[in-house]
Amino acid sequence: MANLINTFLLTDLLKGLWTTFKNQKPSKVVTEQYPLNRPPVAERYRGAPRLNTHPETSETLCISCNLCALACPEQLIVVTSERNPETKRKDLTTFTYDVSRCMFCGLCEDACPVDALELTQDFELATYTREGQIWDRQMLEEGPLPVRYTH
Amino acid sequence: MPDTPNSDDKPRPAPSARPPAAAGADRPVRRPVPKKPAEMPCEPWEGALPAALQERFSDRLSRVVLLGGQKLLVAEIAAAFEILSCLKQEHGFDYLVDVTAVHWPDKPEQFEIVWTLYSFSANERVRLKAGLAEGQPVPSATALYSSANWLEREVYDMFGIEFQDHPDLRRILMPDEWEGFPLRKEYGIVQQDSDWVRENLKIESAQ
Amino acid sequence: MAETTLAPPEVQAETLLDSNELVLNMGPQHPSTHGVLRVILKLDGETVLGTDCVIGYLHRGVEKIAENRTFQQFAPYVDRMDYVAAVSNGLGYCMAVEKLLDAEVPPRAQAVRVILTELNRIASHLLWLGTHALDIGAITPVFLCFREREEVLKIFENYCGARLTTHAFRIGGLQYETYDTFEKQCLDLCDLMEQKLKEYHDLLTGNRIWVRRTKGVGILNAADCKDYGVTGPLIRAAGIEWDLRKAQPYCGYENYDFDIPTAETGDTFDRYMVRMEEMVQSCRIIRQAVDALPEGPIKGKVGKVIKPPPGEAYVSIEAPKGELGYYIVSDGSLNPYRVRVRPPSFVNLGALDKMCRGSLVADVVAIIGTIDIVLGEVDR
Amino acid sequence: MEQLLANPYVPPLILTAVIILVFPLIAGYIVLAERKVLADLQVRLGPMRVGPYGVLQPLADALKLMLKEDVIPSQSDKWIFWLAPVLSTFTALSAFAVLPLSDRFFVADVNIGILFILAMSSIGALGLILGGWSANSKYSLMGSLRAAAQMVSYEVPLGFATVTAIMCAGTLSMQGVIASQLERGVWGAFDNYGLMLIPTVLFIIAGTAETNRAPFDLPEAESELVAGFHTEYSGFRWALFFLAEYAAIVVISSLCVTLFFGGWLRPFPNVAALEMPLNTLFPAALFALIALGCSKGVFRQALAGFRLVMAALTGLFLLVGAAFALPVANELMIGLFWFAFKLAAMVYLFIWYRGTFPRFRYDQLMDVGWRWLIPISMFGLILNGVVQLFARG
Repeated sequence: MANLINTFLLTDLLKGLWTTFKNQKPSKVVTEQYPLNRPPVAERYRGAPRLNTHPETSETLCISCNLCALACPEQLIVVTSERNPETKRKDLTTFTYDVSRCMFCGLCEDACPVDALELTQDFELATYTREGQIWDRQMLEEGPLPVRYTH
Repeated sequence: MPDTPNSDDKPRPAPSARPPAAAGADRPVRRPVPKKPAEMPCEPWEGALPAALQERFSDRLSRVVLLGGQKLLVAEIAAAFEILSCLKQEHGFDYLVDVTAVHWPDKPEQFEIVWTLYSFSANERVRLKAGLAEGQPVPSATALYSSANWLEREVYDMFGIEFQDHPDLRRILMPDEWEGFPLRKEYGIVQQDSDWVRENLKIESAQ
Repeated sequence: MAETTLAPPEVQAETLLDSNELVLNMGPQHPSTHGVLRVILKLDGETVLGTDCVIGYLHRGVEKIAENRTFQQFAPYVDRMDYVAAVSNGLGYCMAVEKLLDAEVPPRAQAVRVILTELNRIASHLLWLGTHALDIGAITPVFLCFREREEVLKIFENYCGARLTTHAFRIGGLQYETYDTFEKQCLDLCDLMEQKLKEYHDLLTGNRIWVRRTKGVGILNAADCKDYGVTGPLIRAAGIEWDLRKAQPYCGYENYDFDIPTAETGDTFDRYMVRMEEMVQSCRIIRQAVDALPEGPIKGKVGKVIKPPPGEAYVSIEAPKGELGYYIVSDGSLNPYRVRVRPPSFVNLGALDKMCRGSLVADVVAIIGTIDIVLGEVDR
Repeated sequence: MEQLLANPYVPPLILTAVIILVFPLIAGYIVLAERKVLADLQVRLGPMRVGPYGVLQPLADALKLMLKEDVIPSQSDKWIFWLAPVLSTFTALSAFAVLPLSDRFFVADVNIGILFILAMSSIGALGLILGGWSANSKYSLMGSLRAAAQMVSYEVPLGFATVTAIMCAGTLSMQGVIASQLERGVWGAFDNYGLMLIPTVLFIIAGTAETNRAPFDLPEAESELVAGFHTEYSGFRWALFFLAEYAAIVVISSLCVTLFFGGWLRPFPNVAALEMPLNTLFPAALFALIALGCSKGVFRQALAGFRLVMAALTGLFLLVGAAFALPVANELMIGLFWFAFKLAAMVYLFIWYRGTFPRFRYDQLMDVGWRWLIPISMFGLILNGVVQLFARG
């Protein structure tokens, strides 16, 4: 009997309607209007790569050990260096990172023994050309220019 | 419009062409193995099931072992179907988990077909392996298990192993007109990839 | 199966109005084939006479890639198979390599792995629920589900820095220690889920349209499930109480108290109820794991260079979609000799033809949704 | 001028022109309302970028649709393909002719007004069928076949519900129906001791099916048939189908409002004490409230242009609100206001369904129509007839 009443009074449908009706409360909106307000990115976020430099001397921290290049599954890092005759150490000459093929797995970051290579919180990596995705040492050290969005 | 650093009129010089990719260009796919590593633990598998199988198939079943604790049978390819149907009908292995193959180009029996079976009643998993040479036919398990249909199609697609009496042996993942069998060891991906990168990205691949 | 081999639709275009049978090409661009699945339907009116799946549009050759990468390097790739359950994929792969290495994983790492995989199960089921409801025409649940899924993804992002393709686990344990509010966030999520699941039930479970659309649709009984190798929620909905977490416990699942939800008929509604209940059970496991999270190291004794001895291993886990197995052959070098993935979506999709015959076009959409496929995993 | 207006043909012609010109804009804003309300139901914001809070979105959409390339499938029957959207729009807009927008705004008060609307909506189905058939696409064909079967099935309960209302009112003229409700002092929906609620609910359900709205949107079932009968349509032709759909919604809602909810009458039309609060205070306060909301938006917008738009909207709504305070303007507009108010409530209901329910399956749709709605509507008709016979003597 109760079933029959429910069938004719459409209670199940009204329950659904009430559920959606309650969702209309403005405080329930979850949309983030992305370029206008930016969600915070987690501290450990794996985004654009950065080659860290010494904060005071701005010399690179990279010791050209090539471990990141070996760790990379996509083999998109190329490190070249030359031996400095005075210090007997390898000096970094170029560092190329092909962001277009990067899958941000973080293996290079894990491999780096001196915390020189780091994946940062920057996630806006779009460019107009494929070539723009190949980052050289300067770009890796300074980071891409901040992107300005006009509405 | 996003004002990105890479639009053409920016003062920053465009990143120079990739430096000589010598570092990683011709790296061999398989790196040399310096010292001989240890073997996986392998012990004889004892119990009612292996005894029954050994009695029935005797010398057609070359290995009945626990490899790293996992039950493994190695058989002749000609006996494979019979063993499968015996396992299904007499020992309750009613679920064919997987059919796959491994390519060993240096061995006389180039391919190794691997069936993984599971029994719901005994909560037991058994792996059956059988080697076969190029061109040798394999009996299809579709008559026993419907799940073999797609799994065998995939093996055919990837290794070119023909299953006899399969109802619908076509390529499944690759396009119908594809040439070659991708998971064979002689099928190189590095060359193909470099060509693609050179043609489409106009850069040298670092692979 | 043979009679479902259909001519491509182009050939039949001219006989559109003359023949009794209509060949309808659904996909690979279609709103509800969940990506790039293509199903060729042979129809009589709107009744399905046979189907033929064309897959492989997302084939990337993951198994071939594996042979050209080291064991560690391959780990991020497995995330890209079932990308809505990347953590489960990573877990299966790491466990398989650990099996080859015979490596121990410390208890803390085990517990964190359990928490993250169960979170991932919730995320995967939420995505399934939203898209499945959308396929059946209810357009609101998808947004609600994504709202809750976002909370799960936030935990992933905080934990390992990525939301979807997480690469959360490493061979031998974990790379990242948990963060300060990890436990609290997980428990909050469980509370939230229990509250929101009620909302989903209000919206769908009792709704007469939903019930009529799902009850008796796409029935796959227990015998067929075994025959087709169908696993996961599909086999549980058919009445077989089988879950690898209970049948062959791994990662310390034997220490947690949870139930395996089952149903009887194995139709779309049963699968819906099973998955809804699984989310509740996942919350239960997460609560227990968080409460009993042991202290200690997070990485076992695994060297920097991973080189398993020659041998092979098949390891499978209960992924959100069913049994996810990894069969890895090692020849003693740095790279795996062969990695075979036993994808649950691929095998489950094999039963589509069986489930669709005799139903209507609208049911095909519901059935594709209820199998819960991810084309990245079907095609690999 | 006076003389011109006195001519019986001129005011209807002017009104017709106004409807044809203004309705596309109204339809555009109904679409915007639909998107906004759906977004609300789904914890989203909806369109926010074109103009402040997306208020200019309909204009942008219209522009986009007009500038889109006009694609006609090469294998299609071109004349019918061309004709179908025109037919759909034409019939849907024709039905506007008999809608009693208020006591003084209507194109024609025909003595068979209701019949005319039903006839027009039946011919409208032809547009969908032809459109789906002529495109020579399988999805379209299935969509149009579904449309045909659905329209035929659901016109029956819709007809029965309408007949019940006509029986209660005793006339087929739209203005006559409203007049009868005024005379009896109760809305059609609550007449006959509340028994008229049965045909009211049935009318709303069948009307939803008649306009192909969710959960009965099978002819264009997105997840099954891609877009159903209009799969192959694009650009302006598609826009015409869209226009026809929204016109059909407005027509069916208007019919429902007229038959069951008193048309342009205010609630409790016979209680004189409510005249002042309902007819003057309510609309003035409503528009003042909307204006207040808009004025808040002025300060929240960052761009000067958007602020201007919000300020203009604030002014506009204040002006309308003030107009209701003026007796002369009030008398002119109040009927229109109540009609639009009730219409908006109906349209909201339609959107609310869509945001909540899953879609029926084709055979279930037929099952619901033939096995439930038709018997119940016949029962409702007989029950109301008997009650009316004895209650009214």
